[in-house]
Amino acid sequence: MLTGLLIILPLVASLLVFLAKGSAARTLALAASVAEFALSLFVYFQFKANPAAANLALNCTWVESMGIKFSVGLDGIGLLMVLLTAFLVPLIILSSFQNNYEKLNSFYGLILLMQMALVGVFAANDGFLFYVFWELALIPIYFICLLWGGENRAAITFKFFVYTLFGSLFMLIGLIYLYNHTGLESGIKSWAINDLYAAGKNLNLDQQSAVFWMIFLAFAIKMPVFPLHTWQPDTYVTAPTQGTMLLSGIMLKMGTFGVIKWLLPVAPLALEKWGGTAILLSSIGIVYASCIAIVQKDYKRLIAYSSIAHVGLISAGILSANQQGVQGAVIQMLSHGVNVVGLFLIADILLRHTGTREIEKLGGIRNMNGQFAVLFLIILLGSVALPLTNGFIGEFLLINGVYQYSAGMAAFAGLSVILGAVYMLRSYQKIMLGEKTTGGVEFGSLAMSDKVTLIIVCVVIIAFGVYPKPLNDLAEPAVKTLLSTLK
Amino acid sequence: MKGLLIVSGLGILAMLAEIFKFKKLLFPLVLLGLVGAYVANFIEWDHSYVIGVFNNMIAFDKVALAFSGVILATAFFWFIMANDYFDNEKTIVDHYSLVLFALTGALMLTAFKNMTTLFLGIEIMSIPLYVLAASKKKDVKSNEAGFKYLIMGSFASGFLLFGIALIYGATGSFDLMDIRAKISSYESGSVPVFLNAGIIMMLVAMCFKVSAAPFHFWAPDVYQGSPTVITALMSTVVKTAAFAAILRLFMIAFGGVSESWSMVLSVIIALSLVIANFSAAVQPNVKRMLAFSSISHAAFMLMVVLANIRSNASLDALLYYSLAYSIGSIAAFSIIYTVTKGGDETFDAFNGLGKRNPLMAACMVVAMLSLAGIPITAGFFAKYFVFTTMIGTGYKWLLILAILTSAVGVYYYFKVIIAMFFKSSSETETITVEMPQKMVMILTTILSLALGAAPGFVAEIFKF
Amino acid sequence: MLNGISINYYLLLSAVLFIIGAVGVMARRNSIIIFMCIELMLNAVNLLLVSFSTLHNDAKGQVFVFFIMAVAAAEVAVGLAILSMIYRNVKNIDTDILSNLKN
Amino acid sequence: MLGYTITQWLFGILSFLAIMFALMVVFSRNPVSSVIYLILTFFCIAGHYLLLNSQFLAIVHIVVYAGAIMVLFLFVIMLMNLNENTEPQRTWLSKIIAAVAGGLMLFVMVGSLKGAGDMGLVQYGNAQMGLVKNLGKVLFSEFLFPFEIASVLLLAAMVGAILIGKKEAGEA
Amino acid sequence: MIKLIALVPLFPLIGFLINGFYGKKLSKGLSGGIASVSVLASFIVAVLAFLELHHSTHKSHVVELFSWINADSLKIPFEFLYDPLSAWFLLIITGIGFLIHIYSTGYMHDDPGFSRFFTYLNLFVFFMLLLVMGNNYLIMFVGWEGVGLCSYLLIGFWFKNQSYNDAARKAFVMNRIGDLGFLLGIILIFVTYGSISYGDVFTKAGLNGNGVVTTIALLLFIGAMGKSAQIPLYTWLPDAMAGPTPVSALIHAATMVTAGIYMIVRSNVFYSISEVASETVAIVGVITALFAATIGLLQNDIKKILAYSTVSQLGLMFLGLGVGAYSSSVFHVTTHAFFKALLFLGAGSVIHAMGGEQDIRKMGGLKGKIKITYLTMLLGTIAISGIPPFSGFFSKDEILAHTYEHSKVLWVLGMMTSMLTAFYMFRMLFLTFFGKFRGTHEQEHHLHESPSSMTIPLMVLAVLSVLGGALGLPEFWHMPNWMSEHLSPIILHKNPSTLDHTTEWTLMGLAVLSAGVVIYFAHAMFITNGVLPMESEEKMKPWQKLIYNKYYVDEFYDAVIRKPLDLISIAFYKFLDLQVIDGIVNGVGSVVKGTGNVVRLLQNGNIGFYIVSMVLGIILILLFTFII
Repeated sequence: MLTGLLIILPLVASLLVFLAKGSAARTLALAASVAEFALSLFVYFQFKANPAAANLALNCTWVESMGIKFSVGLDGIGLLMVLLTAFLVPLIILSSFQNNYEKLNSFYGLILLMQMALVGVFAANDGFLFYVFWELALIPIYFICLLWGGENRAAITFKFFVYTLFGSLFMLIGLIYLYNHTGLESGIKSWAINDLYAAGKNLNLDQQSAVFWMIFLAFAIKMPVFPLHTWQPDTYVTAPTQGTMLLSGIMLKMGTFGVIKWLLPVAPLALEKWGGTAILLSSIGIVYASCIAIVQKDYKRLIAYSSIAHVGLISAGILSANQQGVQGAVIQMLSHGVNVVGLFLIADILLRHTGTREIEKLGGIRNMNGQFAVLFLIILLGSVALPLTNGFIGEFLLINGVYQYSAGMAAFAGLSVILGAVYMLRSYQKIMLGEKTTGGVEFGSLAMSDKVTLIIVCVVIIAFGVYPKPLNDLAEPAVKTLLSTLK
Repeated sequence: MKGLLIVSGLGILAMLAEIFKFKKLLFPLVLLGLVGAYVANFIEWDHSYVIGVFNNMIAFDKVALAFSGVILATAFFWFIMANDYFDNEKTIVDHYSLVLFALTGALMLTAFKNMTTLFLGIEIMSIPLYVLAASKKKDVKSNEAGFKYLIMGSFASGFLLFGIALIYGATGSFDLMDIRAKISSYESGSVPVFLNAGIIMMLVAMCFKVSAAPFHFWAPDVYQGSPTVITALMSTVVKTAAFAAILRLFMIAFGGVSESWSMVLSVIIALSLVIANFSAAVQPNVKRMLAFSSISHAAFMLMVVLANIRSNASLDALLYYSLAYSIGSIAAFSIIYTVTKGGDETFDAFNGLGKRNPLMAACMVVAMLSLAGIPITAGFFAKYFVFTTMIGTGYKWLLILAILTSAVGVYYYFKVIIAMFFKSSSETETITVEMPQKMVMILTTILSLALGAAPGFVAEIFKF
Repeated sequence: MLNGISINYYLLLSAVLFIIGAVGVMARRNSIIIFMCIELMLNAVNLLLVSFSTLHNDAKGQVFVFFIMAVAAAEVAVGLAILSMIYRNVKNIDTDILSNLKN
Repeated sequence: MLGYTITQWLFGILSFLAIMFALMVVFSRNPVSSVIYLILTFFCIAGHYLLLNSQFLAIVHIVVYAGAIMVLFLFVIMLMNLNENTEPQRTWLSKIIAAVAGGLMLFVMVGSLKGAGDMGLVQYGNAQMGLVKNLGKVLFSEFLFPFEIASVLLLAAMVGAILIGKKEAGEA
Repeated sequence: MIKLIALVPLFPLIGFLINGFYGKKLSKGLSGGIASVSVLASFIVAVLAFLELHHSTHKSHVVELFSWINADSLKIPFEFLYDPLSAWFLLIITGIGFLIHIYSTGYMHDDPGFSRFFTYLNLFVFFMLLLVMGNNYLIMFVGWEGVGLCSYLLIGFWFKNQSYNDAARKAFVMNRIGDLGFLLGIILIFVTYGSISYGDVFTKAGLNGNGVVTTIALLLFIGAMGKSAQIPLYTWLPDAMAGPTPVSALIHAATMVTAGIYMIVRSNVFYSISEVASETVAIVGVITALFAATIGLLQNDIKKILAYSTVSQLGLMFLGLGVGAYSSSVFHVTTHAFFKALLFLGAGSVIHAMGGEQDIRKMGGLKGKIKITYLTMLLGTIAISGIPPFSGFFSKDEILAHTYEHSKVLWVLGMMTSMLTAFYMFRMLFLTFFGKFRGTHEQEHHLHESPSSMTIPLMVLAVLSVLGGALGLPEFWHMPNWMSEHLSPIILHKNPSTLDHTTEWTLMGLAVLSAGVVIYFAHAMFITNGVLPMESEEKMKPWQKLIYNKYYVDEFYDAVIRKPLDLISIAFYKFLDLQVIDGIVNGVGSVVKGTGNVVRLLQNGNIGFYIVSMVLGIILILLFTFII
């Protein structure tokens, strides 16, 4: 029930926002998203008090004849993802206060629509519903990028759209294939997630492998995993900052979340056979992207590549399919979501205050605004996974998980620890430190909304770095049950 | 049956309007008649004859009624959309009656039980369309379209007839049931070769009617040359009817010997998918683009025929697909019709439509999404059904090809969207839409969303 | 009592006529000739039908021929009307001229 | 004679002529002569009909085609006075292509139609079958519906022709 | 007090927060005061706790704060371990830390970033305490990287100077390399023993055979290399002198760099099990010691000299660890903390006096001008050169003695190192304080003794480095070696010296003798003959050039690692990513368009052609269905 509310609320809100005029839309959107966050918190406490009692699930028939149900519900992982979404969207909206876009109402309406779809993806317990939300999430972001994006956006966003759609069509085939194998004894086919799990387990190795790759393709493109990543940097750079935040902060998690909930349990045999390959790809992606990030000129692009590296580690951890790996992945998904939003906001602030994101052109900003420098530094440390920042918990667990799969792979993936430090510090030094003031431009002080956003991000980074227990308490049992289904 | 009679009656009524001077009333009368026909369908639904009437010449069983329902619904919208195409005092009556006669033919194609009725149905549907395609008399393009359609159409019917003749030779009958019985009575091996030859030739002819490659060449030219509304009619009503016919023909008559034609069909589908999508991707002209897209949709529907013709699932799939596709196209064409009144039919005609008329742009977006098959529009479920029917069969390669090409398909549908929202146009004044078109746009848009939201009903339709 | 002729010869004959018609359609540029060739094809079919109907000793085949004739007549009427209209517009009925719709 | 029966002789001759004239239709430069040749072809075909004991059909055939349709053609040709060899010819290449295509088609058709032998011979036994009485029975009992609906077809054709033919407002 | 041991890191944290948030608004005195007091407070707590521990029989106490990471079998509580080792390090860190805070209030007085400096300093102390107090490897790792961060911040304290920033970044990245090894080690420990808390691990250590233990030990040692600047990861430390001198004293001499030693002592179990590992440690240690010492010979930057001597001393400590003399190494850590901190602070005071000049070629004859500094530094130098009864003598001698009984070769190398040490240290001393002044005039006028806030810590440290030896008097003197007794609870395989007294005496004698000779030689060279370091490289002999340029190691790394990395990255980006992979993706698109444009041409509008192609289609179909 509550989950249903979580999905409905943004939908209704978005419709209202579409109707609203001018900056009223902005405030309305902020209010709605905050309300959503409050609701999600309420759900969280319900869940915490007693997972069983909390009435989260919602089951209504949608297409009886095809066994499609509108069934949503939350386990620990899903709840975490929903919390992330509900937490980030207000920040994202807040972060947009300084950009003066046209057609505010459609902008925020689309963002809220997106939120609806995202929550749906994280909550869906019905394969078909999952796919529908999955595709649904694509459309608002496409328009956000198309309408408010940077130069050459038409081609780039289109590439992004087709690329992802292409992948998800294969996922659809995979899911339908599973669906066709459901209800062997009962004779009644169904899209219910558990039935799909069961169907998947009954397949032989070859069938499972086929399903595995078809579904993994979609997720791999979404994340993205090397070598399917080339749409990502361009899209991130071209999209409006808020779009980038949505893409990298939340949408990217759809892929990883999908692997956890919709791939691991359906193809255990295939995972044993092909998991290594997938992990290898992910690990290659880590080092590859990190290396590329070192030589980036545009700071936003640098972050984009670093995000590829991070997500590579996450997917490697998930595919190693052990408690530490998967749980680490979940934690890291949250941390990465928060940090990357912070980083992109910083990129946006740089652009707004100095008119450029070119690392070479910037410099000496520390002299002009120490506060900004400190906040920047904290977020940066979070993303290089310094202990006592949220980034570290996840990264440690992840490398731990990968290590249990293969020590060599872990060592290889671990290189990101070093390379991450290299490119992050290098860029920080070039942008913030040194004597040179940015082309004589006075950087000035931060706008209130930016400041608030950054501070919130920093607080979260440190708070969950020091005391990640709440997250772990949610993730641990959920992951454990999930992995137990693999056996 | 009553539906058929009512529609043909309407055609004649339209001609009487010339004499008794009630042309003004014609429009409402026709709509009323269509509704009446629809109602008649519903009445017949429960006690629908499975065995045909007139010595089993024609039988309005559930399948027939369902498809004729689709056709009538589409026609209903079409008339509203095309109402100002019938403004010319001198020709209004002829246009009405011709369209109605074409409809009659279409309805026959959903219900025939005999080669004779099949043949007559096709011709009754086609001949008025030849004329209508050419009905912009001063416009050479329109003339050419009509001419091409005529020549190639009759050439194709030549093959159709040859096929019929061969089958008659092999089975000694024109009745689908008899043919089926006769075919099944042959023990394998002793089947006269020219039976298969006949089947193939009929297949070819029907593929021509639904414009599947390599028999698709007429479609783009004719679609482009004809008046937009007529193009709409062709790409919706005619296609649906043709598919109903194929379904019927191959389900009833040749279902038994599918191995003799499935291979050919798979090749034809593959060709259509590739050629259609690839050439659509580079079309500057919207109508031509939609022509190619209709070819690719035809390929999708043929996949159902290929997958498993005898099952309910494929009936559902085909029915739903034709419904979704017709509604999508009607929406698209009604918008194109309004936008291209200026004459420019390239994508640039849509530039800045997002600003100039947001409502219309929104409807177009939905229509395009539906044609591209993106959730939760009707088009998505249409594709979904096709996939479900295909996935069990041995034609995995075809499935993969379909996915790849439909990814290409997204490209040209989104070209429209990009043009509407991304490109800015020279003129900025808002485009005004007449009430009827606006109604059609909104209704069809809502419908394609609604169908997408509740696709369950189709499975409920056929339970026998 | 005359002895009959194998159906294969009729098949062959009508096939040949049919194909001659088809070749005509392909080879000529004059729309009217093309039309006539189509008529020729239809007649080939008629011949085939009649021979089959005699073979099966069953009148349906011949009846079907009537319908084909009717259709043929109708097509010709419409076709020639369109042609004359085109002629009025472009003073020509050469198919190669009538190829503005392309690509 | 030469071991062939009259029928076979007739069949042979008629077929030969039919094909000859058909070819002439295709190859003759002058449209008018094409028309004439086509009419001759139709006569041959009518002959075949007679041979096949479908006398009525043969008559109707002559009346409809030779009498109506071809006259119509002739009319139009005169109207456009294409009565000379002005028709621009296709390039040899395309002609050859057409010929080759035709040849291939013949080949495949024959290939696909072979093995019909077991259908037996065409027996000219029943002389009644092709009579009006007989056909009428079949036409008005079994084929009643198509017969009726054919009227719609003709009506449509008529209306169409009129629509195309009639002068628009403001037309000279 | 032990129950409240958590207070020790808490105070600096509070200091850090206050300074961090309000530092700008506070007056310099106040913010400096808060910082120092916070460290003093934790020092006092540490002392009290130490006494308590000393008298209690129960030697190790665990204080759990909260459960930190929980992932199924992996349970990592956030808890502190208070046992002799950590207790001792607490004392060093807080004690020296306090002194250096005091010193800094004077040294940094005129710096605009005054409060920022103390913020970092407090943060550092906090992390350092975390490092030594954690009860499991991950908390050690937290402190480990934390101090790395602080060192980054403090080296780059004067952030306007990009070369300083480069040094800072270099330090951080090099540490990261080590940290990766450390991290993998920790994970391997978890995978092997199912826990990373010291107690559980050490009790199970022997069970899983030597192979894995060796791996673990080596991985951990990689971490130590990074942090404690051993070959091959030592080059960051000399560059780290870019930071303010107190930083060099506290972080890069006394505390942080000894974290590696702490870690290995903490995990002495592994090393005493695995021969290979301990051998590696010993060898790396001694090589580093000698290598750095040689470089020290020809350096002219007073801080660089000290830096290299630090590296070499650390090498010596690792040698000690390698040969199993854990307590001796800790002992040396302690004494080294005293005299090296002293020396750095002294150097700082010299630099302060010289107005920022660091090149000893510009100094000379200062002993008259800045007496206290001179005297204290003299004591420090004697201590480090190993002249009895100064502290350095005892600790170094202990290590060398153990080395001797372990392997003669290593011992010889060790001896050479200590001789070299004595030489370059006295070289520095002589060149700085003796002879005549070689600086500019205004520098000469400007010369003055540092304020008491700086001199007092110097004096305290001087006293400590003189008397520090008392902590570990040799056994064979039949005096209590307090240090080894104190640490005995945590050292699992002790190896008491088995040498007979005569050998002990001879070794000791040799050490003293050699030191004496070297010092005399140095005196003869720099005082009597007044040799001065050469101004330019041209006149140097090749070997001098080689040493003077630190064996070109930095250049080597640059050529072998940094440049290739950049090149590879550019290749990846420019070629692989943009050309190949993205090229393929876009290629698909253009292929579609290309094919489309070709296919389009079929639609040439000519009926004849259409019909032909239709017919051809039919022909093919019939052909494939019936003929073939």
